[in-house]
Amino acid sequence: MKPLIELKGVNMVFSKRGSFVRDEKFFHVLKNVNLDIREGEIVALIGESGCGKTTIGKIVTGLLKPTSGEITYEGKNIYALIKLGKEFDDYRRFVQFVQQDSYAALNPVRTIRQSLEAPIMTHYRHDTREQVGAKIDSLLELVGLNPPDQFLSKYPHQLSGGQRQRILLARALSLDPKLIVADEPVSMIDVSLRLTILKLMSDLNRRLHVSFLYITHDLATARYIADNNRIVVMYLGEIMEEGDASEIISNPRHPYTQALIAAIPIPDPEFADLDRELPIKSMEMQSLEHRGKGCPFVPRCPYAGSECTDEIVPVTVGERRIRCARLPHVPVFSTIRPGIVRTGGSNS
Amino acid sequence: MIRRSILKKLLLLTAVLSVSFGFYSCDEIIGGKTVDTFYMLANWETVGMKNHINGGSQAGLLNIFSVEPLIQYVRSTDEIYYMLAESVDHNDDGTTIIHLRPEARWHNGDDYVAQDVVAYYYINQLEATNYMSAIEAIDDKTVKITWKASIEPNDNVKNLILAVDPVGSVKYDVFKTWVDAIIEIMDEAPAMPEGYTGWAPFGKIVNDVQETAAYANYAEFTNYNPDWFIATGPYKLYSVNETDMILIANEDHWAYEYLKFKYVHSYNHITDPTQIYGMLMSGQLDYAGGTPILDTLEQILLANENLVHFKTNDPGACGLLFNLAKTVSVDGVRRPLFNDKIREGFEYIFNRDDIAFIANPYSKVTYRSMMAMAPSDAEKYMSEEAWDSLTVYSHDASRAAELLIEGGWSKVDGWWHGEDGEKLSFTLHFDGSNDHQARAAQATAAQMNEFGIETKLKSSSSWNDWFGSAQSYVWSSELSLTWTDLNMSFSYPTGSFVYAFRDVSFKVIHLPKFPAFGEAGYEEVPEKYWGDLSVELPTFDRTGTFLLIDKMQGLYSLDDAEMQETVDDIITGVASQNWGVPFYQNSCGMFYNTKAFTDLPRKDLWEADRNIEYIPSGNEDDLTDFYAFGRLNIHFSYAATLIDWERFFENQ
Amino acid sequence: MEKFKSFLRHLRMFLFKYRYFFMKLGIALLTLGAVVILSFILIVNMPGTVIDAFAMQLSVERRISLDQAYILATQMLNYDPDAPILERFSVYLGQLLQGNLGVSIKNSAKSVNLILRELLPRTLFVSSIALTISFLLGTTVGSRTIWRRKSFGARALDGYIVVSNAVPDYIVALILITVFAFNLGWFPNQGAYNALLDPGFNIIFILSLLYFAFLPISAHVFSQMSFWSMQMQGSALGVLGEDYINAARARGLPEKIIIRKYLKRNAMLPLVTQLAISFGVMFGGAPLMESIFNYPGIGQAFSQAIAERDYYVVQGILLFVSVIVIGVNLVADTIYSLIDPRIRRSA
Amino acid sequence: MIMSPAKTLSRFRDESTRFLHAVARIFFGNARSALGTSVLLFFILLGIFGPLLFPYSSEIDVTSQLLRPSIEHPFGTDLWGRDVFRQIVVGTSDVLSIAFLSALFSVAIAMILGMLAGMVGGIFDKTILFITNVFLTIPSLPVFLILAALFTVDNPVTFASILSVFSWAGMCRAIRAQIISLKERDFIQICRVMKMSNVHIIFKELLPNVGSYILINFIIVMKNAITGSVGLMLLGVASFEPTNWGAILTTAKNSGALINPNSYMWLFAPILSIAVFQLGVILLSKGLDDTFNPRLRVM
Repeated sequence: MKPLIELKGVNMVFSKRGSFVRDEKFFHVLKNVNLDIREGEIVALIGESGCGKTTIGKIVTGLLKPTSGEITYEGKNIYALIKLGKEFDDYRRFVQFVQQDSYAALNPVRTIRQSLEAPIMTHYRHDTREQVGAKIDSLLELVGLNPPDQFLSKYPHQLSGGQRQRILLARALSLDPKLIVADEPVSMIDVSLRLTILKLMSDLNRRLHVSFLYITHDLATARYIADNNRIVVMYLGEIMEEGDASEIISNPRHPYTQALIAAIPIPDPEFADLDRELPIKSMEMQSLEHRGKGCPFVPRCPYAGSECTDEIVPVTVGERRIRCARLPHVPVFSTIRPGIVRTGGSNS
Repeated sequence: MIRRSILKKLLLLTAVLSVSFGFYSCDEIIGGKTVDTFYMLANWETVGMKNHINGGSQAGLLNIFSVEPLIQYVRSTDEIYYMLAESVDHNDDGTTIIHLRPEARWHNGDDYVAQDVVAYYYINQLEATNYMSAIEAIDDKTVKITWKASIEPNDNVKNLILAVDPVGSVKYDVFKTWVDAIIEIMDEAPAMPEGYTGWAPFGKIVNDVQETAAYANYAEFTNYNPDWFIATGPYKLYSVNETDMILIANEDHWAYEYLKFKYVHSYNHITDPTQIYGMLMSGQLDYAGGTPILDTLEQILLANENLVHFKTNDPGACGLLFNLAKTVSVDGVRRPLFNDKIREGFEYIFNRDDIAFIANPYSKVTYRSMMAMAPSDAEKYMSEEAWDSLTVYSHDASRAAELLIEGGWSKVDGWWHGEDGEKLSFTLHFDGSNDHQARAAQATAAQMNEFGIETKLKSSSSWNDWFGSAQSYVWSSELSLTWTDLNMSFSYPTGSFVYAFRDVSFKVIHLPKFPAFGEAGYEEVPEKYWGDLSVELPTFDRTGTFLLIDKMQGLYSLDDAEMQETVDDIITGVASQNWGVPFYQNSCGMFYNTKAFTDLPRKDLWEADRNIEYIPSGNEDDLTDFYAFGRLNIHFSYAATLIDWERFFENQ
Repeated sequence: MEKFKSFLRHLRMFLFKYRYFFMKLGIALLTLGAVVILSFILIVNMPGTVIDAFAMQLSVERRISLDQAYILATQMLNYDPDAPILERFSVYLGQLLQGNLGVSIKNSAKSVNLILRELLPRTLFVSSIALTISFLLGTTVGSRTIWRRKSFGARALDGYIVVSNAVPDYIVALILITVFAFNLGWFPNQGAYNALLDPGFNIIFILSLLYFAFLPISAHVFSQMSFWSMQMQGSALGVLGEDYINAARARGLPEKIIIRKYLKRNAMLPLVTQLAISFGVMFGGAPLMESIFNYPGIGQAFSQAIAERDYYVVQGILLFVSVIVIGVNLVADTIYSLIDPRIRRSA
Repeated sequence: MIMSPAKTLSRFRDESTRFLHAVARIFFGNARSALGTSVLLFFILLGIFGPLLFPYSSEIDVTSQLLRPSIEHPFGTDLWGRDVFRQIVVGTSDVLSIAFLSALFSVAIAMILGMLAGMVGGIFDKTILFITNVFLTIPSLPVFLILAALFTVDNPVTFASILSVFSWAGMCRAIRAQIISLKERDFIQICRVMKMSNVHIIFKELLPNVGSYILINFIIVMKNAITGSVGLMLLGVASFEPTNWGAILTTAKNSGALINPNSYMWLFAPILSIAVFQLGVILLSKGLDDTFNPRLRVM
């Protein structure tokens, strides 16, 4: 499968302007990120808050321009496309965004119809009003809002969180995208409803062959949606490990992934009284301002050695890539956390 | 908690105290006034008041009651009182001998001497000095004036010229430095050449260097601030702040025993008519000028039974003035907005009776055109034949329309359109601080709108403000309602002409001027015309024309017959131009408190009706009342009002 | 060199620590500069030159011809209307820097500095008393009524707020002076103190000052109080939802204490900056109010100067009043940042 | 799913009636705004149809000077014998247009500059912020006086322009602040992702969000414009139609109407009209505030 979007060596540096009384500051938010998303696949991007996953989402959707590195869309550099105009328009259409806060993502003073109509009328200029109306109706039905008439003239605050999230999906789908970047789409809705939204997403992926970049901090949902797909784990702006979802969850290799998976609470009394200590050295975190070329996880990593401060070359094991210099020294996960894999697996 | 309640009580206590104290103290200044005090209004500078009248600051009451002239004239009647001078003798040899009162003294007790008179004329160099060739002190109490032979005024005018100036304001001892300096400059200046008619004080023409030195000297003089107010008059300064000024009778004054009041108390900056009326009603004022509308006048008299309202003749007519600088573009050619026909047409538009009645019910309507002299004066100084020849217009809308159409205007849909076919929309500008003119302006605008000429009003907050805009060439208003003819000093024929042709009217009308020095084409004009009015008018007998400013030269020297001829020429000539449309000749109204001012004239009249409608006209049969009423206007007669002349003359 | 560097470092630290204040100070100075330029431009463009008006007056007063008066006027004012504008501006600026705000065109003894020295205290007297009273009354009433929004007092206040907003302050002034000065004669209709008293710091004189200022202060208070109670209501409404109020209620504290210690105090904080703006508004409104009451303050001097086209005085007063407003704003901002540290951090 | 044209049409009709309903709900939604709207509507109708119903003649009639109120002259007559009630009626359109134009100008300036400053940011934003600072600092009334001396103020447009010189600054700041907070919101980001035009973002997404604020301020500026215009009239610096309410008030005051019982109504009529109009405007703005605020708080 050829990659739809590819990030090659992307770096993102934010700076805070200096003055006479203050020095200029630089924050290295993304460091040498390589990521590819293929047609029709779901990629789950996992990391704790502040690790730069939303930044990646914004870079992929074109909201932010990386400081260095390139993004290719179907093999073409998108920032070279800008100059060509038309093709960047296509890119804009084919990559859509679903945000975390469904309330903030909809204009509170515009009805659902207005919010849905506008993008279609911008990009499908030749459609008549009836065609647009019909399209909106079918979109709403697609995302499971039935009957559509009931929702169209409502304002966002009159809908529930789950309904709004479906509207966002419908809006993203309205331009027939090839990729939807979903930034924590379910984190703000009731747990009971999450599953239906996630189900809808994988459903859409299957039916419409739309790729998803699912950004989350929640491994459980990531595992669910990226079943048979890929998971990418990030820490402090760097990709730590990536590979097939079930493989990573059942056998995390990177110390950070291991810690992440170990942090999932276990609702099984059989394992509840097990030692719950996380496999990390300390809670200390590297600053984004002064970072070396080595692994950012060093201060926390219980297995860290002197080689970790050097440039790290990812180890490729089949489909999997692990960015760890001391991989041979990292124990197999099941030896430190028995039971988790089984529990996680039985949930599906 | 405790502190808070104490604070509250303290606040309350302060409020109660201040209010009750107010009631107590206002007894002194508002309700039960001090006996022997005369209350009136005046304006003075709140800050930076200088201790002499020449400093340029407005000194309010001090100007009126503290600074004396040699002779005082009453502006509306030309009646004369000897103040600092005991006698003024005009001799046939072109000299005048002035004997000062032996008992005339400065407020600090020093004798008022002849040298002080000389000092005054030298340092101020006002208009009178242009007619003098020399002024000298013969002895301490005698001054000799030698008049310029070429323009020697007649005796009548000599008195009036001397009566203009507040001579008792420059004490030689105090201002010695600058007086000596200017005398030296004038002594060095060369005498004017024979036949010279320009400005030459004491017959001398200063050169540029001397002139600069003289101005610098004058500026220093005005900036000097002595430690007491330099004056000789019957009242001297007692206390002053921003809102109140109190004068006390001057015990050293020659008329001290004949002064009607011990104190004069005045309030500052009260220009709002409502406030003045309110103070009159509550008895806070013993005197105030002005004639409110009939209703209000009656209310005021009703509220305070001690008030009477006098009226006198006012040597000034109010009406409409055209701004002749306004043009209209017809086919790319600029033409005057108000051409001859239009101006004539305007004379017929107005119902002047209504305007006059509303402005001031006791004013006198006039249906003649602007003539640069108040109608009552014109009638007095013109020959009967000339007076009768003046066109008497009428309220005749159809005649007005005919003339406007002849002048190129047209009426479409009920509104008049100009020569360019555009709908006319005028702004009528007036001085809002003058209440009868403000009323007349509203009535005028109403009548113009009724006639079909769209007119808006614009009010200025003071005369200075109005004149400041009106004299500018980029002035946006087309019309103004103001004095068309006004006598600013004595009534002798020239007073009004100076106002019209030199000071105000011609600048507002924007009459053509000769180029001023340095302007294009000035070399082709004789020097005496530079920057002056360039208007040629037909003579009365229609045999020829004359240049207006030529007639203005040497007016004072003419004898009675020559004067009448000149006045006839000027007035009929000006009237033929229709530069303005006067509506009424004003009358001056004065409220007096009979309890304070006990010897008001014509008790028989005001006991019958406190709103005295009788206005003496100055004919032989009512001359006594004419003078007596005229003297009541403090702003026309100054300190002369507060001196009991009858008793004074009895005891001399 | 070392010393210089350490000085620089300390300076940087000092500036950084108080950066909020210095930023505000910088803005204030820039604003001041803009005001200076603006007032100069306004005056330069006023119709009818200064000289013309002055010459006219001289010629009437001294009965000399207008041409003569014109020359005299240029000499006396030492002002050349034909000089290039930049030159005039530099002269003006030079005078300003020497603390010379300008001199009346008619009377060189009447300078703006003198006017300010003599008249500003009056206006300050009236406006500061009026501001204090209306602030205290308004905030008290506002915080009381927000507690019980359906009570009679709250409804009455609502009515008062609407009415006092609908009737402009100068109409209130007109009504007050008509009723209490003209008709009832309880209060004087002009002046700042009894002319027969010697000005001085004694109880009688101060009481006289208060008595004469009573009506102007009342007019200000009437229209300002509604503003403060309105602001207070708005601010208190926000505070009312805070947890500490509920906690205090739950603890069973008396209503009075809650209103005073919790509600009022916290709701008053954001009003401090409004105080400065309100002060500026009162100063701006002074020309109209003082002319109605004939109160000899800076506002009356200003409207008179406008009427008499005494441009330098107009310019000088306008400038100084702006300086006061800028200064008060600066002080208010600083005070606010001291009592509410959140502001400083957000700078 | 294909929709029949009839259904589509009916849906649009539905929507337009719904829009009208929404407008009605905003303006008549609570007692305050209902009363305020009625007052405002009354004055607007009076301004348009009043002069037709009560034709005014500027003709002066000295025989009917200062009549007390009667059936023929509900507010009496003025010094020139003209009916005060009809003057008020004729003057309504002038007063309304000054208020409306002034609000329009200042809201337009505030909106354009505030939105630009918020959208563009950077040095442009700082400059605008600084300019508003200057305008908020200089006392407005004195500058009105100077401006009125500088320009000929003789029609509602110039009058309104002078009045709006000072009323835009505060509003401009508030709009800028709102735009800055709005433009970081997710729904604006989505517009960027979806490559919506800037025109769409400004007019369809941002403007409706500051709409209620602008509407309320529009009304408040109207109120301030009337206060200011009457103040300027009282100081006598503007040229005027004698029927302008401020002009009636000023003339009545200057003619001593305060102390003459016959002319109390002459003075009181413009005060009453101004007060009632202001009252309506204030009620409306408060009512609108009530209507909009709860929803704004949910945001």
